This record gives sequence, structure tokens and C-alpha cells, in this order.
Amino acid sequence: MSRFRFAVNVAPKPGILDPQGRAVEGSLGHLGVEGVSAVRVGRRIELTVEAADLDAASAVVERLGRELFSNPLIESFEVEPR
Amino acid sequence: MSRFRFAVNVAPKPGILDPQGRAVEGSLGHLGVEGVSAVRVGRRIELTVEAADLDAASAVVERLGRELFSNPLIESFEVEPR
Amino acid sequence: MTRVGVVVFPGSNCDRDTLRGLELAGAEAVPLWHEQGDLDGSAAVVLPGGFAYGDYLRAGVIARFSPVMRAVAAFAGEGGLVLGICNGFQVLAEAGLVPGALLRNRGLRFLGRDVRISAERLDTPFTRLVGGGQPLRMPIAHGEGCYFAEEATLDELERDGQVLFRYVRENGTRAGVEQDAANPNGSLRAIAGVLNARGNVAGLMPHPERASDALLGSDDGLPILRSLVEAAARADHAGTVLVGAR
Amino acid sequence: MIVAERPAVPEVPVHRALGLTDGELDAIRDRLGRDPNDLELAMFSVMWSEHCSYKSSRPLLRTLPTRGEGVVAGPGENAGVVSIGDGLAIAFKIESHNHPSAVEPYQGAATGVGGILRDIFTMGARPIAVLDALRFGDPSDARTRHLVDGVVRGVGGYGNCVGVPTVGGELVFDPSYGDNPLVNVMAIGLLEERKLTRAAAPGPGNLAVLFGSATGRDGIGGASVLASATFGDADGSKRPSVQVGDPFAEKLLIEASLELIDAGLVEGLQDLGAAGITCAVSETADRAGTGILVDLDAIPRREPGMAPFEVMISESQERMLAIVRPDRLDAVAAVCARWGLPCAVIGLVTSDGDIAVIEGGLTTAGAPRDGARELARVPARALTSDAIVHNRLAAPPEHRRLAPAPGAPVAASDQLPERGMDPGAVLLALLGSPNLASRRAVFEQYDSTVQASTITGPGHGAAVIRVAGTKALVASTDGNAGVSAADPWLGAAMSVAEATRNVAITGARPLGVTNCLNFGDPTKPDAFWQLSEAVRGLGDACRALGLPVTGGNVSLYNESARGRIAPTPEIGVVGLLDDIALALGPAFAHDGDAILLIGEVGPGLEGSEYARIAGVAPEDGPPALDLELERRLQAFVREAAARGLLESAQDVSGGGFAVALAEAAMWGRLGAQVRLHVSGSPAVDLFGESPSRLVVSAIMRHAPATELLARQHGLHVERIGTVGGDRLVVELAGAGATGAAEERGSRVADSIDVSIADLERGWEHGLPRALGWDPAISSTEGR
Ligand SMILES: Nc1ncnc2c1ncn2[C@@H]1O[C@H](COP(=O)(O)OP(=O)(O)O)[C@@H](O)[C@H]1O
Ligand SMILES: [Mg+2]
Repeated sequence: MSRFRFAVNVAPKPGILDPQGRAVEGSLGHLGVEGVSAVRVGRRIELTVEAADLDAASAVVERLGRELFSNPLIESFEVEPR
Repeated sequence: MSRFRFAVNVAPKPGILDPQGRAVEGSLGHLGVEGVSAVRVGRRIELTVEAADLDAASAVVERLGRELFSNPLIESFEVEPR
Repeated sequence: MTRVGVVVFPGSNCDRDTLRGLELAGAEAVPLWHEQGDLDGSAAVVLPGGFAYGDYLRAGVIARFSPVMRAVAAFAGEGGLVLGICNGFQVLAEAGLVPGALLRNRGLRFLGRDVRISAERLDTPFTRLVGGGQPLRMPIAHGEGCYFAEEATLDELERDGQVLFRYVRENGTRAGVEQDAANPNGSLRAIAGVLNARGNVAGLMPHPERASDALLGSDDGLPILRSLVEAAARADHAGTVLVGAR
Repeated sequence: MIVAERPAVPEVPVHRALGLTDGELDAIRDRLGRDPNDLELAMFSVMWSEHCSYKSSRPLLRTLPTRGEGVVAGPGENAGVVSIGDGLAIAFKIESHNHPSAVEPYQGAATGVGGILRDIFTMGARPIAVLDALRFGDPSDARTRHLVDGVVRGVGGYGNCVGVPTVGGELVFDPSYGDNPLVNVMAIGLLEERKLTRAAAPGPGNLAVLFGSATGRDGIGGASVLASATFGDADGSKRPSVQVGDPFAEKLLIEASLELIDAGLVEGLQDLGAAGITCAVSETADRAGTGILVDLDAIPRREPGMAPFEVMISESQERMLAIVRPDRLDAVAAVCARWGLPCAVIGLVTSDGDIAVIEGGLTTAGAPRDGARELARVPARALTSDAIVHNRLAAPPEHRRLAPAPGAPVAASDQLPERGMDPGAVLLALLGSPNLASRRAVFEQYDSTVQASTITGPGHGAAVIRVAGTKALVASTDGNAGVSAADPWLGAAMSVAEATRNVAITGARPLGVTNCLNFGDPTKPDAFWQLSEAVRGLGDACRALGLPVTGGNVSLYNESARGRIAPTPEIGVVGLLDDIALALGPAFAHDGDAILLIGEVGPGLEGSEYARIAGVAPEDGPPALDLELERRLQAFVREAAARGLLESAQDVSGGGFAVALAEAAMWGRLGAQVRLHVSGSPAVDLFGESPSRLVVSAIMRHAPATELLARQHGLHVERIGTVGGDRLVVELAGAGATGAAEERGSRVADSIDVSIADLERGWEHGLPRALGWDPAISSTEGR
């Protein structure tokens, strides 16, 4: 067995309203920041998986991304080996 | 001017309580998942910056990461060009 | 009458309650719009509860950049009295005007219920009329109220008398940290409210303005608002009060 | 509300793919005098949906009593409005968001709260309270737990953020809701009567101004077939099947809308809900007998490349339509800007009575620019008041459904009562059962005290909220699926009786009734029979109690592969308490007070919680309801409260007399010594849910006057014991108490003797235990 570190990035699907992203964009004026657009706010889950090999570990993370970390109806996720 | 896409990853600092991470670990049992540890739940903000060059754009994102996206007291952040 | 300003951020939802509570406490309470750069000559300022900017990203962080907050920070810098309630506390913490941060409740659920708190100090502009003895009963209503600061900071706060309120049990004893219903958000050292080092800026999670009328179950919050108004009145004439930390 | 995406099968004609029948297409042709184009078809398909047109239920709803003294606005407006004197009025309405909540519980419930709140502030009322009536399947089932968790977080996530206290509701578990949860939300608002604003578009030449969120591809699932069939775009990925609520935007919308109304800047105001812009423009125009010319290009979009039909029927949340005089446009825009809300002139009020959609823009004079194309033109009436009506077939089922089958959710009740077993154990099992245990674990996730006016929040009967001076508003929601399943007429009438009784026992005078009718597929005669019977029961009860039905909502097709939900007429009632000081609570007040039982028990255990946890389906039918008796009971308790005779009043409902008594004791942290005369079977006397009964307490000195007053109202009254001690003791007296009762199938015979502490423990822990909730909840969903 060996240990693998992953990150799972969860983001609102395209076309889905992202109130947080909107609020951030709306606030940039107050910070005097310009030229920022298309802000999407999502979650990032980092985790360590102990498994026989990378494939086995990835499989576990894929499953967690699908079943636990993301809401497939409104969010998409991507797995990122670290 | 050209456009650059970034992601800013915000994670709870080590040692800061991360009840979400703990909750995830707690729920792994129900899912019958084993070998997962060190779960940290953070945020991920994706954004597009319009600037003269990458350096200028990065500077803007660095500032947002520091002042808006993360609370230095409890969170660390990293900028990821996409 | 002493003028006390209540900041209205987009998403504030306790501003009207707070204005009313301050009036019951004898103040001339005026709303301060988040986009204004001055405080309309307020002798004290309250940041009310709610969900400023939806509490999106992180409670209080976006509001912190509102123009009015520059005025509030300057006012606080001169020793002006500032009180943050619930979301207002979160804004003050994000703005660095009070120490620490407010994390998500340990149970990861929003909690609306009555809690009991006791004032650790009775000599501050926020507690002078509270009087010792009975714990104060008032509601909390928040999802991110778990007070956090690093151990070293917490020790300093205790040493310097910057812990203003703590969650306590019905019998007045200090609440535990984990799995103690008396400290429902799991705040470190059961801290419900803190002072800045200078003693003129305070934040607390419970809602004194919702406990300002016995008809609604408790008026234990009124003395807190009265203390503020009275201190502000003195500040009015005698310049700003300085309650040096111990 | 269209949720499921229908596959676009080429052979299927567009109108059918849109859910319109051939007959409905003919009806559309009649109204247009020509064939509709696809955009017009899309507009009809959403406007003629059950949700917008009430095409199946309208004939039934017409039979309801809607007038009454104090009614300022009734059905047809966004919410009912009743006067409370001093120039003030209350706007209130209950609405369902069942199907969206089944798909995505958090967002479904959240947008449900947002939708009903908009109905309230559209009328010029500031929302002051929310009540959520929730129904789920077996609490030990994993899916149910997921739904409960998401729905409760969603209700809180939205209501807490907008700053409207959630002060009450219901939470009921019944297997029939397993696949099809019910999320009914009632909202209440306070307004100055003179500020009452109509959702109408008067005055040709006035401007239609859209403000709030931009328009995206939300909630157009069912109609998306058009994209593939007509626009050769089969990519559904851009089209969310779930709408995301933005409570922050809603809060800004509330403040901006009320500011616009306060300043008298709008001629009419309408929220956007189902059928989006199409519904808003056609309903406001129809109410004023005008038309609206919609400038499609002027509508702010969230997405590039949206098709005209997508823009016209999008159900994007947090949007409002204002009808504005041209000379006031700048002032309106200023208010919106102040609240950071985008706003745009999207059309012009016309006199031709048509909803016309123009692409290519309007001149400043409001005339189509040259080169502009008219994409649709439909009479506003055809979409709304003249929408199709179906007279459905109603037929009672051959054999009626019995009370919940054995195996109903009983996880939390440790043991089921055995024949001849200690009734104290039965009482504890009932108090700890999912449907009767404390709802604290749920309602503590809600902010019930924001606005600093909550006198009695969730947990102990009806909610009491201060409105002005000494006046308080009292509200309750109630339904009775158990009885409705056996007899929809009775279930509906009993729900009205219970909701009004819950209000009356605080001393308040009920002012009006709103209702949400949750039923199955109306094209099935037995389902439609359930609906028509329930509406008949609703009407009969309201007439008997002299109350108007001021509004409501109908949710049909609550069916799944596993079957149909128990018919669920959900009733919301608001009442007025003139003097808060005289408000009565359900909890016993002091040692030594006399306990009186008002009203008489009747037979019938079917549909009771006792039958549910006992896992029996009694053949004795549900208890009967005498509406005239109920009226007298409520008159009595109001008069007794006004005269200050009583210390507490609790009604007998779920769990029967024993549970009502135990609640009064627990909530007062006081014991009681009671001797109950058992007429028939102890199970019926203790746990039967026959209506029109109260457990009241009075100081000894007032007991005789209370008994006298009850008799004057023609009510049976019995002094059954005294408040005191730290135990609840109920001795059974009379023939029914003997072993003979057991021979008659009674399950209980001995007396009850339980400590208040034990009652409280069982009651408090029942729900979290049933749902498997512990302090460290595992969820990264929601906020
Ligand atoms: N989903 C809910 N949200 C808020 N309050 C609730 C909910 N469900 C039940 N309650 C509250 O719990 C108490 C018990 O509910 P219920 O048994 O329906 O009361 P009653 O028997 O008086 O009709 C009431 O105060 C009710 O408002
Ligand atoms: Mg009820």
C-alpha cells in the first residue's frame, strides 16, 4: 500500500446561477479592482488515499467526487493528483 | 490587453479546525470507503483577468487571494494559472 | 439625545431591530448606508446582524470593503465606540478591528436558539450597566459563530481582559467547548464576544437587540445597548472614552 | 412546474412534446383563429400548465367561500389580504414546491421559500413570518434522510438570509411520501392597507420594467424540446434542470420593491415565478384589460445565445416586473440602482389586449424599429383568465384506502404497545414517535427571532408574532393525511378545524384560511375524486366556522412508481390577538390549578398516530367531526381567554388526550394528577384523535366560571384533576377501564404514572434518533 494526495475541485456547472461569483464581481469595485470577470466560486477538497496503486486510489477519489463532494445536478468536479 | 484565466485555491491552515473535513471523514464509513485521511475542505475561485500581461494579471489575482478570497488568520491560498 | 449609527449593508437584516433596540436604550438611532463615507456625526456605531452580501465567500468579508467601513475604521482608530453584533462581529473580525475569526459552527448547521452569556468585564462601554450575577439570556442565530484564534492569541486576550462575553450554563458556570449545548457553536474557550486591545471596539455573536423587550421573552440585552448609549453620551461631550485594557 | 426533461422524439408533434393535448391545441387555434407558431406554443404550454392555469381544479375552487368581513384581497391576487384594523392588513399565502424539492431538496426548498415571499411583498407587504409544512417518507430510509436534511437546510438557508423568521410549520412522516415529499411554505406579510399594490398593468403608454436578476436558462426543461426540435440544438447541458436560489438578491428585491411602493412609483407590481416573463406580462395585462408589447432584446440575459422561447418562459429566480409611468422611470431606476439591482424597460403597455413579442427593438416612442420582427402575438386573456378548463371525471375508489399499513415509520418508538400493556409506555412511545416528538432539531436550524417580534416561535403550538402596539398575529399550518387517506372530505374539514383551533386556543380570532392542495393525477377519476372531496370539506368547514378562503395553491401529479401520496389538503390560518397580554399558551402554569377537559371523546382510531405506531389498520373508521360543535368550542375558548379565566389551553390532536395532557405538563415543567372517566375503550379515550376537545387549566377560583361558560356554549366539560408534582398520573375510572375493555380489543387498562423528566427525554430525543442525526453532521452541501 502507498499513499496518494489528491485535490477534488467542485465548481458550479456552466449555465447554473452562481450567486457567490456574482456577489464577488459586484464587490470588486469597492476594492478598486478592474478587468475581472467570469468569477465562479466552488469548493476544493484535498485528501490522502492509501491504496495499492494510483489507479486504485484514483477510483476511490472519483467515487467520492461523484457521490459525496459534488451535487451532480448543479456541480461538476475534476480530480487533480497532487 | 489580453485575458488570463486563474484559479485560486483556499485551504484551511494546518491546525485550524476544519469541521467539514472531519465530517467528510466521519461519513466515509457509511459509504464503505477506507484508507482516506487528512481531508481538508476549502474553496476554489476561478476568474478571468484582463490585463496588459501575465505579471500584471497575476498581481491582481495575488491581491484578491490575499485580501478577499482568504483570511490569513485561518486560511492559506495558492494561485493557479489555467 | 445621543446619536448612534447603525450601518446598513446590502443583506443586513437586523438593522431595523437594532435601530429599535437602541431607541429603547435611549439613543437617537440613525441608519448609515454602506456607501456613505462618513458617520453622520454618530457618537457610536453598531454593525448589525444579517447576511451582508449574502455572507457569500466568507461571512463579513465582502462587506468589509464597503466605503462606510473606511469611516468606521478611522472612527475606531480615534477611540470611537463600535459594536458588532453577529454578522457585524464577523465583519469586524474580517476587517481586523477585533481579534480572531468566526468559523462555521462545529455541527455545520445554522443554529437559532436562546443561549446564556456572562460578561467577563463590567467596566467597559459595552457592559457597564450589565451588572454581575445572573447570566444574560438572548438568542443566537448564525451558521458561522465558532470563535477562533490561535492559542497564543487566546492567552493574550485572557491576560489583557479582551474576552468580553462567554457562553455559560444555566447555573452560570463556563460552558465547555465541544458537545456542550451551552456553547452551541463550539467557540474556543466559550468566547461569545471580544474587545479590541484599546477597549473601544467590541463584537458578540448573540443578539442583545432581540432581547430588549420582556414581552419577547427576555430584556437581558437592553443593558448592553444602554451601556453603549450611555458611554457614547459621555463620549459626545468629553471626547472619546478610552477604556484601556487591563 | 416543469421538472423532468422530455426526450425530443421527432415523430411527436411539437405541441404534444410540450405537454399540450390535441384538444388543447384546438382550443388554442380557436382563441387565435390560426395556428400558433412554436414560440406561441411554448407560451401556451407553460401558461396552460396545471400550475399556472388551474385547468383541472378551477371548477372546484369556485365553490369555496371567499368573502368575509375584513377581506381586502382574495383568490386571484398574489396573496390573500385581510384587514387587522388601524389601517393595517395581513397578506398571507401557502404554496408548494414539491417536485423541485424531490429533485434537489436544498435548492427546491430554498426557491420555494423565495417564490412565496415574492407573492407577499409584490402586494406591498413586508414579509414577517414563514411557516414550512413538510412531509416525507420513512425517516429511517436513507433517501428520506437526504431529503429532510436538504429541505431543512434549504428552508433555513433562504429564510435565514432574507431575514424573515420561520416561526412554525409541520413535519410529518408517512410512507406514501417516500418518493414524493411535500414542501409547502406559508408566508405572511404586514402592510398598510393604502399601500396595497395590485399585480396589474393599467394605462397604455406605461412601461414594463424588469428588475432583479438577469434571465438565464432556468426551469425550461420541459420546453427545451423546442430547442432540439426547432432550433436544431439538442445540447441540454446548458439547460439546468435545477434552479439555484439567491437569497441575497431576494433581500435586495424585497427592500427595493417596498421602497418603490412606499414612494408611490409603480402602477403595478408582479413577481416572476412559473412561466416567467410570459406569465408576468399576460397576468398583469389581463387584470387591467390591457396588452403588453415585449421588447425581447431589452431583457437582460445571463447567458449568450438564448432562444426567444427560452427568454420568454425562463423561470430564473429573483425577478420582478413593475408597471411604471414614463415620467417616473428615472426615479424607479434610481431606487433599483441604490439596491444594486439591474433594471430594464422591457416593454410597453398597449390597449390592444395582446401580448406581443418583438425582436429588433422599439423606438423611444415605443414603436417597433424598422426591421423589427414580431415573433408572437397572443391575447393576454387566452393565456390567463380564458385558459382552458377541464371538467375532470371524479369517481370514488371501490374500496377505500385504510390507515397507514403496518410497517409505517416506527423506528423511534422502542416498543409497540402490547395488549393490556402499561399505557404509560404507550404514551412514551407516542411522544418519542417521529410524528409527535419535538421538532427542535429541525426548527433550531431556522432563525425564528429575526425582526424581534416573535412572541411564541416554533415548538409549542401556533406561532404568535407582535404586529403593532398590543396586537399580535397568530398562525398555524395543519394537515391530516391519515384521515384524508380514509376520507378526503373529513381530512380537509379536520385540518381546517385543527388549524383554526390551534389559533383560537391562544385567544385569537381566526381571520382567514389559505390552503395548498397536494394530490395525485387529476386525469385519474379516483384521484380527482379525492381532490373534489377535499375541496368540498374545505368549503364546508370554512362556511361552518365563518371563515373566508383567501387564496392557496394546487399541486397535482404527486405520484411515483410506488404509488400516489395520501391526499394532503394543507391548511394555513392566520388570526388576530387584540391584546397580547391576554394571550394563552398550552403549558400548565402553576401548582394547584384545576385541569378541565372540554368536549367529548368519540370513537374511531383510523388514521391516528396510535394506530400508526401500533401498526394496526383499525376497521372502526376515523373519528367524526361536528363542525357546529367545533365552532362553539372555539367561541368558548376565545371568550374564556378574553375574560382571563384560563391559565393554559391545549387542543387534543395528534396522539390524543394523553399526548395533549403530557405536552401541557412537559412544557410547563409541572406534573398533574388526573382521573379520567373512560366511556368506551381506554385506547380511544387516551389516544384517540376525535376532534373538538381541549385540555385547559384554570386557577381553582376560576374553575366554576369556566365550567359554566363551557356549558353555556353547549359543551361537555369535566374537571379531571389538578396541576402539580413532577409526575404525570392518569387514573382510569369507569366501565371502560376494567378488563372488560380488553375483551373489546382495548390495548390498555392500567393507569399512567410517568415522571415529567422521562416524558421530556422521550419527546426531545425522538426526532434526531429517528433521523439518525448526531451533533457532528456529515454534509458539505448547502451553506
Ligand atoms: N417544519 C417545521 N418548521 C418549523 N416549525 C415546525 C415544523 N414542524 C413542526 N413545527 C412546530 O412544532 C410544533 C408542533 O407541530 P404540530 O404537532 O403540527 O403542532 P400542533 O399539534 O399544535 O398543530 C408547532 O409549534 C409547529 O409550528
Ligand atoms: Mg398539527
